[in-house]
Amino acid sequence: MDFQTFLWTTFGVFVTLSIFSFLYKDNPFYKFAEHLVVGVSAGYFVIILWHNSLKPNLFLRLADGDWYFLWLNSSAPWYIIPAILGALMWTRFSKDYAWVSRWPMAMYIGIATGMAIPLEMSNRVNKQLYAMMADINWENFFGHGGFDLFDTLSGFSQVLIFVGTLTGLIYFFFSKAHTGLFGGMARVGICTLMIGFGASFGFTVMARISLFINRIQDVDVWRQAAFDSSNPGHHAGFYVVFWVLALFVVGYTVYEVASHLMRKQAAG
Amino acid sequence: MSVSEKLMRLDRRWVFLLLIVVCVFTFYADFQIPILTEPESEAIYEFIDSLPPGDIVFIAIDYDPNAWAELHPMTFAIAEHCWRKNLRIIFTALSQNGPGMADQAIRDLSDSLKLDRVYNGVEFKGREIVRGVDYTFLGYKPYYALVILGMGQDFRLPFPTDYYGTPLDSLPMMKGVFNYDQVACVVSVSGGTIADAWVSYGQGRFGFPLFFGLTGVMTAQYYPFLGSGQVSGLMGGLLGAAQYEELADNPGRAKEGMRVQLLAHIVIIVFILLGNVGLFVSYRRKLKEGR
Amino acid sequence: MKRQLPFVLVFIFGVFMVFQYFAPHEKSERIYEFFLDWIYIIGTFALALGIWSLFRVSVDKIKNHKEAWRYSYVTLAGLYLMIAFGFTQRVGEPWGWYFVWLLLSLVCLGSVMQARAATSTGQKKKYAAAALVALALAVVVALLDDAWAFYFYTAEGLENSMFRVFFDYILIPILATMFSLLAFFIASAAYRSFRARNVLASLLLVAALLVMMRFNPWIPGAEQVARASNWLMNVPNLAAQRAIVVGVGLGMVATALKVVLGIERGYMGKG
Amino acid sequence: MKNKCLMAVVLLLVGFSGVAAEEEALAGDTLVTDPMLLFPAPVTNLEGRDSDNDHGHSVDLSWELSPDDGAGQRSVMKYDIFRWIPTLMDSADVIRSAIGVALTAREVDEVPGADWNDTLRFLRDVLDTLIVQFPAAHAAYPNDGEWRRVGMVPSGEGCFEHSGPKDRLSSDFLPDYCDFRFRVDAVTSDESIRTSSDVAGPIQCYGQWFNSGRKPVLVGVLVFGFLTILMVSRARKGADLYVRPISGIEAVDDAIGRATEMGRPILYVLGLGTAADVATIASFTILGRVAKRVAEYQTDLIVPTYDPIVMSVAQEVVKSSYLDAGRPEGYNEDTVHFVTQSQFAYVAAVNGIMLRQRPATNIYMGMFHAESLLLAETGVEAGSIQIAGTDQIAQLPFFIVACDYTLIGEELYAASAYLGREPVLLGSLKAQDYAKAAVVMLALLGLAASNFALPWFVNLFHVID
Repeated sequence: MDFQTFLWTTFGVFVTLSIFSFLYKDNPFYKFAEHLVVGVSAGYFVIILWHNSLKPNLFLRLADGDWYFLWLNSSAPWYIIPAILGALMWTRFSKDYAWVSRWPMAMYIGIATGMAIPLEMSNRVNKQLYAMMADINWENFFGHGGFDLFDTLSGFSQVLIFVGTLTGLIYFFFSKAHTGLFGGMARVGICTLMIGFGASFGFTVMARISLFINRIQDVDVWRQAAFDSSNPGHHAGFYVVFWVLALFVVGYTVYEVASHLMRKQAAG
Repeated sequence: MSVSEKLMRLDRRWVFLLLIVVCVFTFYADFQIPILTEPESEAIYEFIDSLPPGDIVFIAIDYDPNAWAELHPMTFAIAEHCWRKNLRIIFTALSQNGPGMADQAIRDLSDSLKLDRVYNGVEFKGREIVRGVDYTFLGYKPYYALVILGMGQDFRLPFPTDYYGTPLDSLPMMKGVFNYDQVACVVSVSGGTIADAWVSYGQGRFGFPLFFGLTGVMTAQYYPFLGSGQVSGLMGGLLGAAQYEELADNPGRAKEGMRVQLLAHIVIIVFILLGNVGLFVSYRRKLKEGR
Repeated sequence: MKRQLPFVLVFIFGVFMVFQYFAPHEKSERIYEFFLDWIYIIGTFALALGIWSLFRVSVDKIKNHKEAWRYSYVTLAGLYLMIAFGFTQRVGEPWGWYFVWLLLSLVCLGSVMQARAATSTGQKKKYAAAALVALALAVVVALLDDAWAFYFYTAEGLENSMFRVFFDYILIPILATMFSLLAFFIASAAYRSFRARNVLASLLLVAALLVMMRFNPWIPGAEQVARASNWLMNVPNLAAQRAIVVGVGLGMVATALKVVLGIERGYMGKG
Repeated sequence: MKNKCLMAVVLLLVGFSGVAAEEEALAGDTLVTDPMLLFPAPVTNLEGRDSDNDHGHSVDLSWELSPDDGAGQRSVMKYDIFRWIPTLMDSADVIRSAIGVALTAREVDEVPGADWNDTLRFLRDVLDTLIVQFPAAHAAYPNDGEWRRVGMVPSGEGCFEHSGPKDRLSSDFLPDYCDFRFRVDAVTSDESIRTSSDVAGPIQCYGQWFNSGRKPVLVGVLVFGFLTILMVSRARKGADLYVRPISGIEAVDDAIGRATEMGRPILYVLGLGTAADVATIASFTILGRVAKRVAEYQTDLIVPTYDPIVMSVAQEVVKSSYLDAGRPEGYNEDTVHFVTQSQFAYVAAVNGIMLRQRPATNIYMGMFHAESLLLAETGVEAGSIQIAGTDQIAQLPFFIVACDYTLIGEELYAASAYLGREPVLLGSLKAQDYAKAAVVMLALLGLAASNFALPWFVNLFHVID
């Protein structure tokens, strides 16, 4: 790691800590990192969409045409239509002609919703319905090899899944009040949903903690690089940079805690 | 504010602070936690542990670098266990981006094998791991289903030479080793559909004992094979890797990760319980006042 | 024309796409792919509107000295630099006057913003003049300097080392850290909300606690807890998911049908 | 100029083919011969037919396994599938590579000043004329062509789908309406010891206009569409429709009132969906209702967006809502603004808005991913009332835990009908309920059918993609 890379890595650590400082409260460092990432990411997507979307999907398809024929002599001249529609979106820059942009928006929404109707019907309704019509495992109804409540493949569990799904669906009925037997079934349904949500929440905790561990590791890599004198690019400046950032973080923390205590004293 | 209300309305920043302190502390601290082992991973450990020295274990490193975090610890734990037991290993990497990673893992492992260690109370002297004697790394070939089938006839069909270009016949450990018949078991550490091919084309045709190491997400899908006996043992995700490390008494990356996970989970559980204790106490007080 | 045509267009395209799904023929597939490209192309053209909106809001903040207005300069500088890096690349080893050019064009951008944000005409003129001077200098530098060049049609800019550095050491750390804040928020949300206030809340609490303890070796009956949490994930959770998926599917199809048939027009502000 | 370009293309092509030949020679060297092997028995009953329900560039082959596969000598390792290919198709391949070379050359402009576009158009014309001759060339079997391997399957498998892309520029392009002829070799572990089957053919492939595997979906869409239209027209005629109360939706009105009282703005987040996602479209209609109330109460509204098209549509929605409320002058262009298209950068910015502008109410409706909890927890810190609705199952637990009210899945799609209270829209809710009832009944019937061995009933619902 050379000195320049180390400086950039240090900056990466600095913005990492700036974002973490949000956990305490909003502060100038978080504001800086937040505004920086909004600008940089917006710029990044401009570049990526230009090179990865506009170029292959539009420019390259019209590329064998000539501008003085309006690209009509290219091998896919019909790609001029979406280009024109895209350009129509720009009528939004003007107040008087902004209504023209409703046409491309309408086509966009028409294509999207039309695509969604059969696709969602198939994936979310037909296929789920088919999956519900399963063979119940009657031989091992209470678990494989003796009574076992927590056997996920037993017939008992399959029946529970089926009942849970049906009562869950009943909970979503809009035009019938949740009273009587119907209300009871809806109640079973919402209970199933809540157990499912609780389990899913508890299961996700592990993945989220891993994210934090990864951040600790990244900062640790930086710390090791600062003190790793066996690194051929190592430089006395590494220590200076490390201690400047470390002292700065400690100093700012002390300042925040002190001002918090002073405010508290003034209030009390 | 009464104690019960304080318990219920703790500033959330105390939760954050405690979580940061615990995570950072356990990340750097050096202590061990017990890992609860499950029969699925015990089956793999016990099978390999019972093999006599000199037997051959086949380890397929069938994952890409994106499943590295979960699956690499498994490869390390199993291979080190085998070599400490003086077993011999045949490696393959049937995933396109796997071979370089597998090669790196083998070199890292042979470094750690040079040290003296005590596992489960047994002392193991450090030794040099020799290519062609202790292990053979066959490398990568496309069309994994055909490779798996071909190796059932003879390893030399898909792999005339090993990964480093040496003909298999000139490697001492491959003398008299032709196909799965000379191998004690196959362990596929897999991050994708190659696992399916090992079941249907490998175990289904040639009937060797098959063990899996899988990513956490995949695990549930492969439990049915365990029930049907096609797969004899299975490790799922970081937790499975940690279980193997626990069984082999060889704490590594997986246990390190699980250590932070366990303490972080406990912190969260303790806070949930505190909140509920507060709720319970204030509820009882209200009942009393009501009377 | 202004009001009705959009709904007619939605109907025509919507109905066509519904029937396209059932026709696997090559011609039908080609039209499908063509329409998919439309969506990408229209979306990319619209990005110009988005960037313009970001610029306007930032300038507005500066003009009215809204809270944290000074940081808007950071946003716009980051935006401009990233775009500039993405379209330029050095030709040989040295960077030449590249950074001078970057600075000049940043000054130009800043002056344009100040001109827009300025309240008095005199100030406006002063900043506009500064912007023009900076622009002229930047153009001169760009024309005379051969060490680097613009690349719009080819993707050299993606290899620009400054583009990479901004991506690796600014974008990735900040985004990853934002994501990792979830570790803390999941803890605080659990602490605040998992209270056994009523039956539903208790079920949520118990299920979450069981699953969170699935690998905890220090609790009694640890093995059964692990099995129970596995069962919770694969039985009640699966049932809940399936019920929601079917409901959502019907809701989606109903909404899409209403849109295509023109029953629901609220999405175009008429409802 | 055109000739110069062509010359360059041809020169480059010669270079390429040399490399390819070298690679093939290398592959041939690695064969290992086993003297013990005998020739296996051939496969029988080789049949081919056009694949069902496809774009027309695919053939399904099936055969009976060689007696030496898994039985007999057990020597069959795999089957090689051969197709008779006329030499004309090689000429087409040459043109395709030339087009590829010309495309790359145009990108890097290796020959300055050359007009690659002319060359490309010329080459594409040549390719088109060649493709027109494909059927005739296939009909000339067995003249001017040769057998080539087009695929392989491991032993034990008796079928193969030979398919290619529909793109004529692809070298794997499989022409439709041509008389194909196929042959299958049973191959032992020694590549040179193999037995060929009889030739099957002629077989043509062509595209279909209706995917019969998707019949259940078509029935579903038609029935549900009919039901919706029926219910809506009944509602138009004035039928009284009951809908049960949903607390999350009723809270929206109170929340707007609360914001007005406190003099603080309302934050409306449309999520990470694009305008092509139905959840976002549902969210637009809810935004319209909210914006109308907001305009009437003269409260501030903040709508940060993630996608520029979503921004444009949302601007139209909010503008018309202000117009409908009779306060067009209250509409500000920057009410709906763009932030960035990066998930967590967007979250960082919205979190900043929450902590600095302290909205009284946050409404999250639409598609949400991992950012759901980041937003909702910051909203709690800012002291806002929060109402969420999403169809993303994985995010629902987090919204339920952190928000005051959550619309679960389908409730999001019902919300706009509830808020509008228009009988027409309530009619479609009724249709959804009937559909749900049908799903419940069919699931019960299907479960019974499946367990009493009536597979034909279950198969009625099987969608084959």
